[in-house]
Amino acid sequence: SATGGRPQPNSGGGAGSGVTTPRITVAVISHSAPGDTFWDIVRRGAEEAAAKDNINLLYTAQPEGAGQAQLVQQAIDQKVSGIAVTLAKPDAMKTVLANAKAANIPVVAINAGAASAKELGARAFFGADDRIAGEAVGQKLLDGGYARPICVIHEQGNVGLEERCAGVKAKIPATEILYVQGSDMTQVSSTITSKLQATAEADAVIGLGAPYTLTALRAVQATGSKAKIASFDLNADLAQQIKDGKIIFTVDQQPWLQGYLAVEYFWQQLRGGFEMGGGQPVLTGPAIVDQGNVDAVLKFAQEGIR
Amino acid sequence: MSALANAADERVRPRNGLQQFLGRPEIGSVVGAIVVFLFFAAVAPVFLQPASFATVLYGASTIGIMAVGVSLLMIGGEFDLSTGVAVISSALTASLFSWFFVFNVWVGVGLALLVSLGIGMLNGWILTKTKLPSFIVTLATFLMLTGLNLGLTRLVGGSVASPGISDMDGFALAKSIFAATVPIAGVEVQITVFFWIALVAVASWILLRTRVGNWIFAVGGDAAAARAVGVPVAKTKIGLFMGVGFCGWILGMHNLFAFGAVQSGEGVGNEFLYIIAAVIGGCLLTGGYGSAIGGAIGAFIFGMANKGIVYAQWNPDWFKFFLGLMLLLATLVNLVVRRRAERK
Amino acid sequence: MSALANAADERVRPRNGLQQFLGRPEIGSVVGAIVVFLFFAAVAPVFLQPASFATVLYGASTIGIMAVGVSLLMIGGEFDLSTGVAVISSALTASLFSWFFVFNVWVGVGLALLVSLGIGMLNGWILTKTKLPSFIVTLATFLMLTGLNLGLTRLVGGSVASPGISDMDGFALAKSIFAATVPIAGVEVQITVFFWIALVAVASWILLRTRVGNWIFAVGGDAAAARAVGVPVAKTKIGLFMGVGFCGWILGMHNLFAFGAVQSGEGVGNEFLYIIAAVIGGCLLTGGYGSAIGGAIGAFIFGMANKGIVYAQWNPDWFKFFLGLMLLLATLVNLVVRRRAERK
Amino acid sequence: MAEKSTDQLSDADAHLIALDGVGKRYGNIIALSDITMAVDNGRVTCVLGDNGAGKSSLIKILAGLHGHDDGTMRVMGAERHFGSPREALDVGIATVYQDLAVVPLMSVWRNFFLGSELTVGRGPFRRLDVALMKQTAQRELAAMGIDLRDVDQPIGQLSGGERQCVAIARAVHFGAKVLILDEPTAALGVKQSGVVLRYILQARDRGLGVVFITHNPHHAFPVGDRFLLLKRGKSIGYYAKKDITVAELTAQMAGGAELTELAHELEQMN
Amino acid sequence: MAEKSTDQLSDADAHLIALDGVGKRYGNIIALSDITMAVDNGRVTCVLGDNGAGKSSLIKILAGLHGHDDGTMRVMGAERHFGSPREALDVGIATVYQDLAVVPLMSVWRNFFLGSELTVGRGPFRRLDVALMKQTAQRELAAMGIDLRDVDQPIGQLSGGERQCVAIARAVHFGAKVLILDEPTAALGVKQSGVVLRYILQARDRGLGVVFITHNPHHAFPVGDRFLLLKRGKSIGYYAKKDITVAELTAQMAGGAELTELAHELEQMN
Ligand SMILES: Nc1ncnc2c1ncn2[C@@H]1O[C@H](COP(=O)(O)OP(=O)(O)OP(=O)(O)O)[C@@H](O)[C@H]1O
Ligand SMILES: Nc1ncnc2c1ncn2[C@@H]1O[C@H](COP(=O)(O)OP(=O)(O)OP(=O)(O)O)[C@@H](O)[C@H]1O
Ligand SMILES: [Mg+2]
Ligand SMILES: [Mg+2]
Repeated sequence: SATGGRPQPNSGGGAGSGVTTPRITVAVISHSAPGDTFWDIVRRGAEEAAAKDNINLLYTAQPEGAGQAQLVQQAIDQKVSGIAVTLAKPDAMKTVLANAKAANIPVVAINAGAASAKELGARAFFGADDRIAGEAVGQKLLDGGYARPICVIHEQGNVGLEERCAGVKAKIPATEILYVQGSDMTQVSSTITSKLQATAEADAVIGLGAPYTLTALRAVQATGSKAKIASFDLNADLAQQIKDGKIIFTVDQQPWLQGYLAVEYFWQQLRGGFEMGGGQPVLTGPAIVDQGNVDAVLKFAQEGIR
Repeated sequence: MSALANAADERVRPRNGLQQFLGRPEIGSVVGAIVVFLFFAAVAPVFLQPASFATVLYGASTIGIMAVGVSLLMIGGEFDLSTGVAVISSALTASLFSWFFVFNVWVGVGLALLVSLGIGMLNGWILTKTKLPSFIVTLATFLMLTGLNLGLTRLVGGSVASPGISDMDGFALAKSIFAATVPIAGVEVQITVFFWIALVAVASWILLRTRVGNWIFAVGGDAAAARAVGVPVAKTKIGLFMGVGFCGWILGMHNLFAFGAVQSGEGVGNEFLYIIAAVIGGCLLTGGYGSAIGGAIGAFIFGMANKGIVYAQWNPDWFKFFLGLMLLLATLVNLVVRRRAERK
Repeated sequence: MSALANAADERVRPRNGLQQFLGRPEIGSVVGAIVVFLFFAAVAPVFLQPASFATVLYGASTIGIMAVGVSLLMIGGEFDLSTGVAVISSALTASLFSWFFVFNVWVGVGLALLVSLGIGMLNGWILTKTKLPSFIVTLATFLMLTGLNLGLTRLVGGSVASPGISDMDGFALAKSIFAATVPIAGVEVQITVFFWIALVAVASWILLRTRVGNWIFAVGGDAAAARAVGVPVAKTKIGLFMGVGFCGWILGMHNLFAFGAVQSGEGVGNEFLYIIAAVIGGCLLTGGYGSAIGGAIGAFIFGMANKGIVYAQWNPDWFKFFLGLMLLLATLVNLVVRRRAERK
Repeated sequence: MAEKSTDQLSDADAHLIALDGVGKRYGNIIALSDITMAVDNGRVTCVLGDNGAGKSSLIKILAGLHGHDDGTMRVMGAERHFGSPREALDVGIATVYQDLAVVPLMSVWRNFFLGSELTVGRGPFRRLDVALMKQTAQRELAAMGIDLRDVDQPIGQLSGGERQCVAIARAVHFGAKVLILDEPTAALGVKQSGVVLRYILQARDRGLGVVFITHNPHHAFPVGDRFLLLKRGKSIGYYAKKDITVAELTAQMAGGAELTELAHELEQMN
Repeated sequence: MAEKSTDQLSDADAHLIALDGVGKRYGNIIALSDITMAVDNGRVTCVLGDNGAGKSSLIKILAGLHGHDDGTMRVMGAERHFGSPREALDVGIATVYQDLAVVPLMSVWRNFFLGSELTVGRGPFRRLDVALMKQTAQRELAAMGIDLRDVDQPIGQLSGGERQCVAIARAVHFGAKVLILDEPTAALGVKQSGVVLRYILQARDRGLGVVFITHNPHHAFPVGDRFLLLKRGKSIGYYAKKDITVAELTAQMAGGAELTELAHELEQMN
């Protein structure tokens, strides 16, 4: 008989109890590249909140600043009741956020851009600063006695990813940055291998997304390098590897929460005019997951929400 | 031998006005555009609002501006893979230069123009000197510019984004030129739409009514034959690359002044949008055939499909799928219209 | 009229052996490859270690496998923009299908082969039926497959990455075929390197020694002429697209079994790497000229430059810049060698 | 098979190819209308006419390159509408096109055998018989008086006449039942032209049906059995050899009066 | 300017073009060696020879399409090495190439004026004079006996002969000092060929130097003043008209004996 595969569906499972607020439309607009696992979790959080709160969710994404701005403009054209937007490229968002304000559409910022959120007129911020997350990783590595990490960026020029590595580098100046072509795992694998062959003294490899970290792990194992692996973000496999001690830790931004809270914000507004965060950024991370607490997380990672 | 004599030629079947009209090369893509338009107007009512339409136009114009230069280049038988990043290079030049030397931004704008034209000239020069295919040459410039954008921005500005220059001398004026909006019927229309229209008009004029236009068709259609009858092939090609550079400069300046800063890693991949627009609009990849207006319609179809899917609120997972389907259908409509017209 | 008589033809200047050797079409790119190799051997001593070389070969092979199919297609005068995502589609098909129905993974592997060949056939069929340029057709399939990859993966698996299948029946066997490593002289060489070599050999055989190979050159060189002398143009083109599909299947299976899971967004942009490899290796973009071994050398040059820059420990900000420069230099060397050989 | 002959000059009761009222349009351009002719075993049909008269369009229909729009074509008794030149080749019709239909970047011998390659071996080991093909190509060209330096040269590098000879030699080599030649002697030297005329007669004597298009009445008259004259897409005359002289033919081809005047003028100028 | 004539047949003391010991190689292929000839005002020089003899290569040197590898070329007294056909055109040398040098996708009138477009207006408003160009193209073609349906048609859709006529009409229209024609009558009908011969004589009478390549001795002899015979890239004879007859010329072109034999054979077969 076959093993693995799709878990056989079992009956039951609670359907969310309905809310009584009128149906509204909320747009969540990110700078995600298509098919990014991190943003998939953000989106799932947003979807769950929308389903629960009787909200029509419009999720769109564009990695380019100008393109993302046009998506925001389109949401304004569609007269949505609220917009949640990532501010990875705040300059590009300035004009359209002003347009949103003029159209009386409330905006919240998620994921990135805590510093500029208020200035651009976002009413709240839900996210974790990539730089702070990067510094957390750097600190943790420093504490563990690592001195020569390699930070693997799978998309050159991506603001969030560059910030993460910059954060690490701020703590450990000897950090080396390696660019790999994220669209092709075989190239990720072989380029990490070649970097390890070239830098024998490297003692840690940091992946900036769960799938890339797992590939880095394989490369490290294959080359027989002594480098340890650290990561950003989570998925079930990664959590398992932490549990197995193959990966030392990861920094989780809890992306599910970012999506969830962003949508929830508009419902709370509708329901009782609540102001989440009270004008202060609501941080969803960084939460460090290591062997000590991985058991608590693993189950949720398998569910696809961590 | 007058037109009258020809009309009465017994070797030609008479065509009525409609058939003649449908036989024009652009009409196919126009019909394609109309079909896409009607489709989205039906599935997404918001698409018809003037404000939405202005957004669609804006989206189309940022592709369309470059598609003008790229169409001409493609008619001239060449290919440019460096356009996407060259736009960003231009914007980065202007902002980094003005910022670093604390000059009036117009100095940077002028320098950016020189750099943009220079990149085009370099592409063209290497191409004509080495006779390497333009795919290779511009691929190399593409890679080099990508590296330069990232490397220099980090070197000069210390970050992956260019430093903000919105508080610098001349910024306000430049913004009011390159990133203005023009109110039309109560809707703010981005100035890029007008740049786009102007560029299409100028390019069409050049193509159809000047000697250079004749040469462009000739070098793309058969460079050896063109050379044999005395067309300056190398100069024409270099000029075409510089024309692309000019379009890139306009778009780069818009990007810079609309947003105040530029991400050094952006632009990669956009070169294909421009090529796609040109090809949808009927330019032959192999050169020698096409029109500037066709490229504009291509950009418009692409822009409509791109934005229309969002307005239609379809599941974004399938965005690309629908985009591909739209594209195929639009070009098929184009084809069918043209074939039917020819058969008549 | 024997070869002897020809050799003595007073209208031909005798060439010595070296000149004749240098005149062969592949030699230019081989010299380009040697120059790049020597360069990196000089600047990065670690490049010469067998283990490093195995890594370079692995990186080259994953481009090279596809470059084989793409080179043949390009010689046949067509273009495929959907190759990058089609690889992922193949891998996703295998994993999603086996996972969802809890079948042995080999069922999925077989289905993936059918899907890969089917995509190729569809591309070719649309192309030959509609006579649209392959750029448009495969662009549409590219977009549609990108959408399908994302949409279906989320629909079936509930996430943007395919569910892990490493614990399923048949996985171990498949892994030992598609993602094995072969120890050679103490170094673990990835099996893709051997797939690559085998594909190049088969493709070269087809191209140079079979009727189909003759037809491939002919449909790419002049499809109208080929049709006029009775070459089955449509079938040849469809076959070429299916060949690309086959290569995509091999690479897709490697991806799947080497990493256990696939992200649905991967693959975008890789199509250009394959085209680049083919063009560096001397295939004409306009068709009718090139070789399978050339494409392999192109992939090898690209792979060496790609990894060599890492071994050389250059500032990663400038990575792309160096890559572009390498590319330009390698093709220039190629060109110079060929020209000099011809002039003699 | 006892089909009624629509061709009044034909002496055979079954034609290799019979056209009846055939017409051809390119879009709204009418290239041919109402053409009736037949190709018979052992007969040479010459198609003559001004530039743009529609000669090439006519033979492209016979060769399967274009379909006809009006009328009927019967090939060996059965009504046919060729979908591709392959179908025509398969029934034994070989054609020399005016634009030669060669692939410039391919070598001479590959062009020679394109679409009809010789192979040796079986199954997956079936491969091109390169040596034999090279040898055959070289031999056939030498027989036409073309002494190539190297049959491995790309055909695009040959001179115009050399290229034309490759196309002719190829068609002669593969023509089994019908041989169609569209201005084969246009680019040829005196000697090569002579060889081509001899080939035509040899083919005729072997019982092939030959269609020969030329502008040179001095080439057409010696070898032709029947002469179809086209003008502006229409047939303006169809003669058996016994009914016409070279001079008449020349006059008909050039529009009579005009030519005499021209000859006169040339005379005077010298 | 009092340059010594290297051409023994020349009666002028200054040549329009003078070649002295010119050679041309394509890679290791020797296409021409040691050719000496001159082009003079009011003289028609015919270049004759077998297929692949090097005639086209020779005129490509004169037209600036290729540079020569050996020897010297003097144009109007000054030694030149044309870098591009533009330079040749600028000194008044117009050429009809054997492969016609037309751009298939462009319309007839655009091809006609390609590289020498007529314009009206000034500065940024300088534009093509489309009406005049169309009219001129139509008129010049009509004068050759080509009655086109529409000069806006892409030239790729024309018949072979029609296309050739465009190339000839264009060269005749723009040739100021030297007119070079490479097998202009190859694809032409009887009438059109006559017109071309007349054009050649008219150009000669207007004082142009003409170089005429043909395979047809009956075309060459009536109009030529001198005859340069090439074989396998070498000059095998250079005659003034008075020193040779049509029959001798034909024999020389085809390699003498062989041709007689062939004619005999043709005779017998019929
Ligand atoms: N580009 C080229 N590369 C190599 N060889 C060439 C090239 N062009 C011509 N040749 C060779 O040079 C020789 C002379 O060619 P050319 O075209 O001058 O002959 P030609 O006298 O014009 O013949 P034809 O009467 O057939 O037109 C031929 O044998 C041809 O094969
Ligand atoms: N593809 C095409 N599209 C439109 N018109 C065409 C096409 N091909 C040919 N024609 C037109 O059809 C007419 C007949 O052309 P065709 O080539 O049959 O003439 P022809 O008798 O062979 O002339 P020539 O002696 O010059 O070769 C010409 O007037 C030509 O312009
Ligand atoms: Mg013809
Ligand atoms: Mg010639």
